[in-house]
Amino acid sequence: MVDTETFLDVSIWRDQGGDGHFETYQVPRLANQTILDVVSWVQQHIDPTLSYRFACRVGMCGSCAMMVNGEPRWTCRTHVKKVVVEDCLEIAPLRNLPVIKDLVVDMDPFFDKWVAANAVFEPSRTRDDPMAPITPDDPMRIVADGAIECINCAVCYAACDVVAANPEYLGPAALNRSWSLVNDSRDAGQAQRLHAVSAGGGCHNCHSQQSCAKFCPNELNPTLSISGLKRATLKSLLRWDR
Amino acid sequence: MIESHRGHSLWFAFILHRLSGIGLALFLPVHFYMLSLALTDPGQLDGFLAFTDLLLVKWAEFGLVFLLAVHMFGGMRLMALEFLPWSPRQKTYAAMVVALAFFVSTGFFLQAI
Amino acid sequence: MLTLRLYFAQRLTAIIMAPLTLGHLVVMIYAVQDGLSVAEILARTRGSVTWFLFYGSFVLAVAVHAAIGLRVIISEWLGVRGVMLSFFSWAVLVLLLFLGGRAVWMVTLAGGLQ
Amino acid sequence: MHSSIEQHDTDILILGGGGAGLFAALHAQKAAPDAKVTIAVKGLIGKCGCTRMVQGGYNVALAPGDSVERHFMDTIIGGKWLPDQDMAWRLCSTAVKRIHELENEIGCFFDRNPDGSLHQKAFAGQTFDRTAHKGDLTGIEIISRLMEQVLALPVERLQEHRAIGLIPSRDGSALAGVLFIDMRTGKFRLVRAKAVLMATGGGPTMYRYHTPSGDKSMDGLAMAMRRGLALRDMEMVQFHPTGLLAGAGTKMTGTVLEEGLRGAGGYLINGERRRFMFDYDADGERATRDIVSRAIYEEMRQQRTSPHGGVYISMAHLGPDLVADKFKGMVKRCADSGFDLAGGLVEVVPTAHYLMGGIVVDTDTRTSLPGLYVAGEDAGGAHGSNRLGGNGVANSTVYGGIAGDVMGGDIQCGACLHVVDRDVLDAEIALATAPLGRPPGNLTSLRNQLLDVMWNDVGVMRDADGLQRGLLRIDEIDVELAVTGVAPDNLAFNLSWHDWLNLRNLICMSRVIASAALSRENSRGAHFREDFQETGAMEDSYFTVAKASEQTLSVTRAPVQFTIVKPGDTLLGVDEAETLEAVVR
Ligand SMILES: Cc1cc2nc3c(=O)[nH]c(=O)nc-3n(C[C@H](O)[C@H](O)[C@H](O)COP(=O)(O)OP(=O)(O)OC[C@H]3O[C@@H](n4cnc5c(N)ncnc54)[C@H](O)[C@@H]3O)c2cc1C
Ligand code: HEM
Ligand code: SF4
Ligand code: F3S
Ligand code: FES
Repeated sequence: MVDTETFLDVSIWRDQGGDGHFETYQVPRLANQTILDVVSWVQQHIDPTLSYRFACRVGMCGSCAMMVNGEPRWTCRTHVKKVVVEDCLEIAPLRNLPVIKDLVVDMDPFFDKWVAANAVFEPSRTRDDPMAPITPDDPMRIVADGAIECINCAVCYAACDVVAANPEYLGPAALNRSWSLVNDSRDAGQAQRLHAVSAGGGCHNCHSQQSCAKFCPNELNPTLSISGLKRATLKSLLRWDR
Repeated sequence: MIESHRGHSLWFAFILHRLSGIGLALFLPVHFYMLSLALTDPGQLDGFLAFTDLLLVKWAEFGLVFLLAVHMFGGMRLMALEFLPWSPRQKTYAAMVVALAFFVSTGFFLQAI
Repeated sequence: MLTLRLYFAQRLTAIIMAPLTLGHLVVMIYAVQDGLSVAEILARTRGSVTWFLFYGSFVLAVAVHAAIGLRVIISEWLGVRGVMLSFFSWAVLVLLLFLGGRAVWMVTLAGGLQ
Repeated sequence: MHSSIEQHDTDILILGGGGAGLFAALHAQKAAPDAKVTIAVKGLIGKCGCTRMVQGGYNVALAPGDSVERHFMDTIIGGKWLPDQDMAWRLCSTAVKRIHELENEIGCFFDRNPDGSLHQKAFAGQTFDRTAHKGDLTGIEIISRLMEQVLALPVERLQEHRAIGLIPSRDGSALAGVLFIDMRTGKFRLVRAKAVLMATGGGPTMYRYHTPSGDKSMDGLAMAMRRGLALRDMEMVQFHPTGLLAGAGTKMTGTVLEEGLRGAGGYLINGERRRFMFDYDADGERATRDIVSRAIYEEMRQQRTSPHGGVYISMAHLGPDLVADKFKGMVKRCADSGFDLAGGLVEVVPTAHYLMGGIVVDTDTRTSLPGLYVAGEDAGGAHGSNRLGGNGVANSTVYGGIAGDVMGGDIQCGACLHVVDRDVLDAEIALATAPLGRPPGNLTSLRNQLLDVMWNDVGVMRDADGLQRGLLRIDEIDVELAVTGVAPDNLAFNLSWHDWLNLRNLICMSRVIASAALSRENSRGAHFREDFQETGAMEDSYFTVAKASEQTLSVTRAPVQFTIVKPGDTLLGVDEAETLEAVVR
């Protein structure tokens, strides 16, 4: 504890279905304190009915994302000192997803779009076949790898204004995963995938705002992936093979 | 509620591109209409063109040329982003678009006065 | 609401317009040097097939391009969807084609070839 | 009360959405395509539990020169001859098929060698480089791919549904269903099923320092215990030597700093700024997990500690740039938490990591209660007294898949829905609602008390006095919890209520761990008795079996059956080298 005298003024969004508003709490400031720690301190010491979600607490599960001072972040790995402004914090549920209660959002729409984007591996081999020999310097493998380490935290989804404006838009995370699969030479579902990401809510709706890439906690670049999809779909259109 | 997820240069580049697009789309019908006056009522067009000699109007024209330039260069930036290999210098390019647009429209302005 | 085909049309028209716009800007900077007049504009463009093709393709491209662009914006920002959206897009296209086409026609070939 | 219970029937019900649960769902749907499969999870599907947190990788004998026999022998020797040999064998042999399934059908994209074959790295305690991986985020790759496949199937999802009680049939002959709290609304839901898989992932989170995810509180084992199922090896709690230590105010404390840091040459330094590992073992920092954990624990007992009461790990002498490059993820994680791993000192502490013990099952995941199947970290037996790094996720995926196959088969040949035992149902509801009428109290302080008791008295090093003292304290905490309430006015997503329920299960399982530890009067693998430091004769190996009946807990011993290999023997041919170095030579 650095200084027991210092307190944070924390505004937290409280919502029980429609009556959403901010409430302010005073939380003692500690040396090693994440946003998630602040939220759970409030729940443990001030209001036991405050709801929030987390699991791994080390940036692997993507359950804990919230809006912190207006920016989407994984809260378990966001140190207070990184985001605090004049001892004030504003913590709200992740943008662009329906609120279940307080800081907890329903992530189903996010995952429904994941499936809708055909961001699911389509096997070409079975468990009885040998594994595909793919060298680490294979160009496609390198591209696939560049997009693969997504924890589906929906931070990018919350950052994107197109998601906010267009309810059909599949969003950066699902499209990023699709791009990884487009470069997966083991996958057998490419034609359907390109079709899925070209439909009404597909990759062409992205305006390269790049908020997704800016906020992705894993430093992935969905913008790059989406432009890859735009190229791939355009190529297939021009080949008239659709 | 604080909404600072938008506060970064590439988002501003997006909004600039969109607003310039809207601006051009609003201006264009007017522009076309004015031009077609050329034959139907040349006097009125000349009157209009004289009106464009006013300084205030010069400034407005500067704005228009800026919109056109910034939208065009911005559009080229977007297409480069989409069609060429990825470059990590996105922010630099966005800044270059604005700088180029200023350069062109200032050139126009200086010629016009 | 952009689909692959609309996206393609918008990028294609953008690519067509880029050099045309550059050309237009150069002409404009050159032309405004000592003020604009109807006579000046017409002296340059009247009866010229080249200028007709130049501005004609610009008008075609811009009508398609702006119709798609505005379509995206009103669907994203004003929440217009479905039939209304298509109606609006076609209306913009037709309006721009009409106004633009008329203007080009009048400043170039309306008076016959030279 | 009953009127507010929502009822629901399905064919196959799966509890838990980690490696075991998701694999079971895929296999069950394939084995019984017409069956209704339901998966119920305490968090979100694929986003909770520990499978996601796997960094190291997946043990499987694939490479030329390696063999299932060798993997099996490493598992048995690592487990100090306590593993159930049939389970260990099925684990090692099925892992080969499972990794092919993961790569070819599920879509995991494991790292490769330059020739395109699967890359396998070295992991402590193994005589061959056999740990398949995807960078150092193997768990994310495995669970994300599994999650996608499950989401794309018409499997029914009950997310944020917490299982609180196993409800038997009225005649007691089988399991009839499971009682849940729908956490989002706070309402009860009873789901009847023909077959139920428990895959809630164990997870020793009752220690002051622990690695597993926050949703795990041994719910599954506690539920099974209440139905009288037997638990084995419960004293076997594995500690990881280097958990991050950042003070009591943060959830980051306890999370793993990877094993590779020591392997790459990192130093452990005590509060006096001195390397101490060579005082304990000739291998220094590269000694095995249990030895390093005990050494750090001893330094802590001797008060030679860092400000937060642990020791330091130091990497700077390897060159900060090199460290930052080689351990990118770890360095970033530490930096996010405010620590400089590459150039500075980071405080570490041993941290409870994995529970080797679990429910007694057969190699088909069946239990003594018909209709109940158990897989993953909830099931005991495969690891004995110590789990090899890399055998955890292999275990959950192998046995999760087996459970899906077996359940799919069983419901097609006769398993049916049962009428539930209303008395048990009422009792379980009464248990869960017990705190709601009582005056609210300080759950956080109670939890901290439990965490401290387990750490101090039932932790890395144990003796009879400490264990007895611990048991008494656990009982006291239990009594205090019983009078501590939760405000009942708003039960939707009420974390305090769930904390109370977590705590109750953790107390119950803490008692079992302490009792089993008291009962084992020797030291094997993860279990170290200061008053019985010998391992005991391997031929006479026994495992502990804990069982609850009415109000009493009994711990008995059962002899290990050496069904495949006897202590002193090996499955490896005479000309086969014992170690990797020998193979290379
Ligand atoms: C930090 C860390 C690193 C690890 N690294 C490795 C490694 O490198 N290699 C290796 O082999 N193993 C490793 N392990 C161990 C491995 O992760 C686990 O043994 C294995 O993943 C367990 O899988 P599981 O499916 O049994 O449980 P989990 O993956 O933990 O899943 C349990 C599921 O049950 C749910 N659940 C819990 N309670 C309830 C309830 N009451 N009702 C409904 N659902 C419930 C949880 O929410 C979760 O979805 C590591 C573990 C940790 C914590
Ligand atoms: C001169 C060359 C031009 C180029 C290279 C160009 C390029 C582009 C590109 C690439 C886009 C897509 C942006 C996105 O998807 O986010 C776009 C959008 C748009 N353009 Fe153009 N354009 C040009 C001229 C014009 C003109 C003259 C107009 C005016 C009518 C116009 C109006 C629009 C509009 C309204 C949009 C929609 C903006 C949005 O979606 O945010 N463009 N332009
Ligand atoms: S791309 Fe990044 S921000 Fe988006 S879900 Fe994946 S990890 Fe999160
Ligand atoms: S923020 Fe949205 S607009 Fe595109 S570049 Fe990212 S998806
Ligand atoms: S709690 Fe898992 S990412 Fe934050």
